[in-house]
Amino acid sequence: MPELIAKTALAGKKPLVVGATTLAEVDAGAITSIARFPGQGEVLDNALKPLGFSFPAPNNFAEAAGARLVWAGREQAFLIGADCPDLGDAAAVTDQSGGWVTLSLTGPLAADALMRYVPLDLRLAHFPVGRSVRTPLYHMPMLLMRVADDGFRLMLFRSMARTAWHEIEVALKTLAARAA
Amino acid sequence: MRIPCPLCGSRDRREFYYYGSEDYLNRPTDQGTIEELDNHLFLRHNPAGITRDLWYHETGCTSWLIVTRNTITHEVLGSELVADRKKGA
Amino acid sequence: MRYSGLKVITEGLFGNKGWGRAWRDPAPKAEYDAIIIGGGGHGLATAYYLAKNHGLTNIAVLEKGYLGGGNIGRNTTIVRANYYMPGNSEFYSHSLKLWEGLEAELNYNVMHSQRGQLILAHSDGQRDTLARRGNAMINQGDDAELWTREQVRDFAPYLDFEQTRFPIYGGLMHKRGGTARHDAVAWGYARGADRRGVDLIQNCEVTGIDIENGVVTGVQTTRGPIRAKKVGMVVAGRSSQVAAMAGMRLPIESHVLQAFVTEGLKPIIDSVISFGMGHFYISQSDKGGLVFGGDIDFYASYAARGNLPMVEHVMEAGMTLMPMIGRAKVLRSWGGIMDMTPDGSPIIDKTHIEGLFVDAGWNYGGFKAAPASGWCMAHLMATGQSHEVAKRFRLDRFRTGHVLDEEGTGSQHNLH
Amino acid sequence: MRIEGKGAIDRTKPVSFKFDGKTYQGFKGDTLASALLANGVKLLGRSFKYHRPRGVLTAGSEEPNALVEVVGATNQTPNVRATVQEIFEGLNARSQNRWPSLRFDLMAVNDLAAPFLSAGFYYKTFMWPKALWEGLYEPIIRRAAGLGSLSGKHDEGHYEKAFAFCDVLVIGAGPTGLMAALTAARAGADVILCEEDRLLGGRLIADDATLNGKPAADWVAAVEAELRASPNVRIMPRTTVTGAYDGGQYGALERVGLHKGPRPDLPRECFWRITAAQTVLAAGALERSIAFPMNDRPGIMLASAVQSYLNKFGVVPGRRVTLFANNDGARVVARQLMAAGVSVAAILDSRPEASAVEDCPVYLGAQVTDTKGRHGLRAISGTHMGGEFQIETDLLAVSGGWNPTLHITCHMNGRPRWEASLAAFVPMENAVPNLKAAGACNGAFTTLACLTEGADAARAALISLGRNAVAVDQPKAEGMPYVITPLWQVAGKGRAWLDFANDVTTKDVKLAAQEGYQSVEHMKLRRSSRPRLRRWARGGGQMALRRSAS
Repeated sequence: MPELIAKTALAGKKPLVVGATTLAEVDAGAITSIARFPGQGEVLDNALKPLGFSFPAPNNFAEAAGARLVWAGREQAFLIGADCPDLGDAAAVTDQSGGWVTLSLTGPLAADALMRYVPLDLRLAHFPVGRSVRTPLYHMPMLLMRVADDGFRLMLFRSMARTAWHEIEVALKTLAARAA
Repeated sequence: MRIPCPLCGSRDRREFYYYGSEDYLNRPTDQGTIEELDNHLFLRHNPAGITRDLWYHETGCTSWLIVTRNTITHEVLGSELVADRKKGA
Repeated sequence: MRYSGLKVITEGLFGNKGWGRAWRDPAPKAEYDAIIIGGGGHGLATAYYLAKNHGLTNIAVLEKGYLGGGNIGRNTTIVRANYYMPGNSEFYSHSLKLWEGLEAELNYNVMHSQRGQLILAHSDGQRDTLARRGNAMINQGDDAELWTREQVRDFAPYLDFEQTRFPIYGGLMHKRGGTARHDAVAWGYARGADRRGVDLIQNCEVTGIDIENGVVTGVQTTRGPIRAKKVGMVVAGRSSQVAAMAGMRLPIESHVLQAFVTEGLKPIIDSVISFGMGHFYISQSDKGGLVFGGDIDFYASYAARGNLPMVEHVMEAGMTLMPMIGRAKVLRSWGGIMDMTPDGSPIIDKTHIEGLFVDAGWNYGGFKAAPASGWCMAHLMATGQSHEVAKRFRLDRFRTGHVLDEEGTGSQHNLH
Repeated sequence: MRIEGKGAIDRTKPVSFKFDGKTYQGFKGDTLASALLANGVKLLGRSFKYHRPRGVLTAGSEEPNALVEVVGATNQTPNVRATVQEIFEGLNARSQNRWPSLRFDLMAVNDLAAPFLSAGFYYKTFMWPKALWEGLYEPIIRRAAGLGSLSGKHDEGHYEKAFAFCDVLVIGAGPTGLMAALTAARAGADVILCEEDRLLGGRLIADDATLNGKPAADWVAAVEAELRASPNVRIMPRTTVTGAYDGGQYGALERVGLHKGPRPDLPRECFWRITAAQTVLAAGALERSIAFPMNDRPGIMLASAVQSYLNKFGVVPGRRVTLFANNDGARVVARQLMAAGVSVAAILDSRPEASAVEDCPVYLGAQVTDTKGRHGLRAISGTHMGGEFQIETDLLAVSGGWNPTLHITCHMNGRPRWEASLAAFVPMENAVPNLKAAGACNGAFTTLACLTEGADAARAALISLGRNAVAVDQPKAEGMPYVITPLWQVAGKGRAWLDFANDVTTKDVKLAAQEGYQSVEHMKLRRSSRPRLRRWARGGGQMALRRSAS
């Protein structure tokens, strides 16, 4: 059987630069969903300890050694950029690496562009670095992280990659036209 | 309209899906009568005032919530996780 | 006083001083043969047909606010008979026939206008479904034409035929469908009932229903107790509260349904157009406003006002279907309180209390039903028997499994 | 007519535009209405039902008459208020609801048939034979009704939607709103300030008011500069807050590109969903007219609109102005007109006991009973305490008092309260959760009271937010009380319009009452008329209604 080559959802797409703001696809590497079983909190935290993580509090993510453990919903977290250790019976584990597109949006227009579509208060004081939320981008489910004062990481279903890119592109160009 | 999610905080109503009265959680047993099933599935108090209804945080954290609301003013008085209630029961 | 063109001219010549009251303003009597709770379209129609068809004139309509202040004044004025399921189709067919004679019947121009109603299909499967529905309508004795995409294009060239998500494959034209002037229907029935001796009592809220040994004996109101052997609850939007006065729980959940009208525009949309995929329907009023609506807001509500997500959804659906309306300005929006039943079909039935009747659960579609609802409710209250065309609108049909769940007629409040 | 040295327009930037095919010139900052009035154009539209000639009545979004179509390269926009549309190079507008032309409109025959087109006449006729309703009557009614037209072509315009959040939303940037925004901003709250106009200042600018003994524009400019320099403040001009929704959410429509003409990637409009923890409603008030016979001719305007055109645009749309009022406000307008060198024919004050000291004739106890001039006002006549008057005049400025712009407080079923001393409705308290009405929209009709209420409302909002207010200097302003004697209607032969937009006259309302449609809801539905009617019916109109109904 020939070996399949893994491609990201938008493989080959050049970053979009509008003014000083950049939209780009990111190859996030491995993405593993960890759904904690009831009463297994301590066991799970012990299993995650070698990676430098414990199960994240709601709406937060942590970084360690180039990997992220991101809260992704009730009793659920995504381990991104690292192989998942054996978690035994502490959690349901699924490999979702191919299921998502990851976008990076960075620059002065980033928050304003997102707030064209995201029904959430993204002002820095209310959505600081280290925050991760599940919220829609327009009608598309999304996992949104703030990775810098002016930088976001967006994860959307792979099938919606081009629509999401298009919407953000429209928002950036509109904002640029308003400023002109 | 804003709905307070116990996990996510105050969120826009558009992130949620409405599933009707809290009655729907109170499923009769296998031994129940037709009347009980009718009551569970179809009949509602449908109050003009304070109600408790089910919402699903669909594009958020995917929790099921019981939201206490006023159907006349749309004031939202509070919410709790269905999971917590089940744990408590 | 009879209304006529000649009368309008002679009155016009003499300063319009001779027009009398459209209806009296009587005080409630101590007892009536029958009481209708609710002075909306259905309640007034019920009273009118009780008097006209059954000779029952010692009756009163009790209205807590002003006549026609509920959903008869809060809808999108659509009249049609395009139902598929037996149980619904004969009822709405009957209603449409009543509409067609309503002006002559009431001596009141309710501006019933059979401009046609067009349902659009966006896939082969939907076209097949519309063909089946059209055949059912024809079998019922009503009219239906299956239109090709080109026929639709000739009729409504402003629709977006090329869009990729909901391309238009054709449509089902129901030529006898159309619109009517909503308030005029209430006023016409009110005037007709009043002329037959019915007491229309406004600002009279029912606060209790008197029941002795399982038999209704009258009602308590803010204007004192009133005795009656028969009481009809015709209070869409408040059905659960009024029924609760009789100790009943109904299969109803109340939701807000919003609608919108634009500023006046020269004629451009010639019929009712229904866009099922976006749950959007639109027509143009005689005054020129584009009148359109969408789906319920999807949460139990008695506020008679809605929220932005559904407003935006309706606007998006409108722009998807007919991008020209982007240049029109919305003048106002309103919300009606809808009785949503689990199967989307209404209830006209006796209750377990003798002499107490219920007419409720009209979901999205109460306006077009008003004449037949009044006709059948009057028949039921006068004879104790369900009318032939409304015999499936049973209160107990959920318990017995005889549901009437026609898609596109209502929400299923337990299956959202 | 332009007045030198007046107005917030840029006279170094002429702008050409078209109206009904003819090219005119205005200046950057003009609205279509101000530029046309400056060019001597008085006739801008035809009325809804009787197709009567109509001109500009107001200087804002409340305009019922001067509605036009704006024509683009590929599409057209109907029912654009000429009083809101800013001119830009190449703007092409045309009149609507007329055929074949604006000056000669055949449908004006309706006006002659007015006695037969009484309130609800259509419910009583057109029923026989049945087929003719759809075959004949309805198509005629439809063609005559409506105003502008859609092209039927797809709207290819670019539109935008956006979300925004803030601690304090301030709706309106007049004296109240500016004071509220400044107070909230200095305390460090995140503030969004929405203003429908392109300029901040509201009536401070339109009235050419004085603050701290200097032109109010100076204070407005200083406040605007401070707010613009504050990172916690977002100023949103050209943005109309359209609705209050649950949970502190507001809809707002921003005109982004409508004053610039089409440009790549620039949206025409943006619909904002603003979520605010606290809101100060500072939407001001709208002047109302008086229902006197033939009060709808081009050249009859609200006094405040005449003042706005003078002070914001340097335009006076007449050579010999008359004022008709039941309150003191019109006196100020007359003085400003005279100071600008405009001839004022007379002040007609309906109050018998009002002061008569002005540099022009003042008639007390005056009532206008007729007007002349089909396409533009020529003369008025009426009575006063000393007898009758007849005045040659081409601009009549009318003030019947002010109505608070309280609509948003009704969006959650709040019922306004009648305030007899103001002869107006004022907002119900707490009608919208976490919203406080302040200033003129709350019935405070002096600049001093507006400034105070604006600051107070912001302080209350800050307390609710758990923030400490910082002292803000309040400029010195006039506090002359608002004195009004209600005058709802002048009796006379001719029709007197209550609702210009729907062509509703006092007779229509009386007839509706006579037939038992007494609930204001019934009347407005029957006559298809809305808030103006409600106010009228609640006020003096109600007496008339009671009489005719009994």
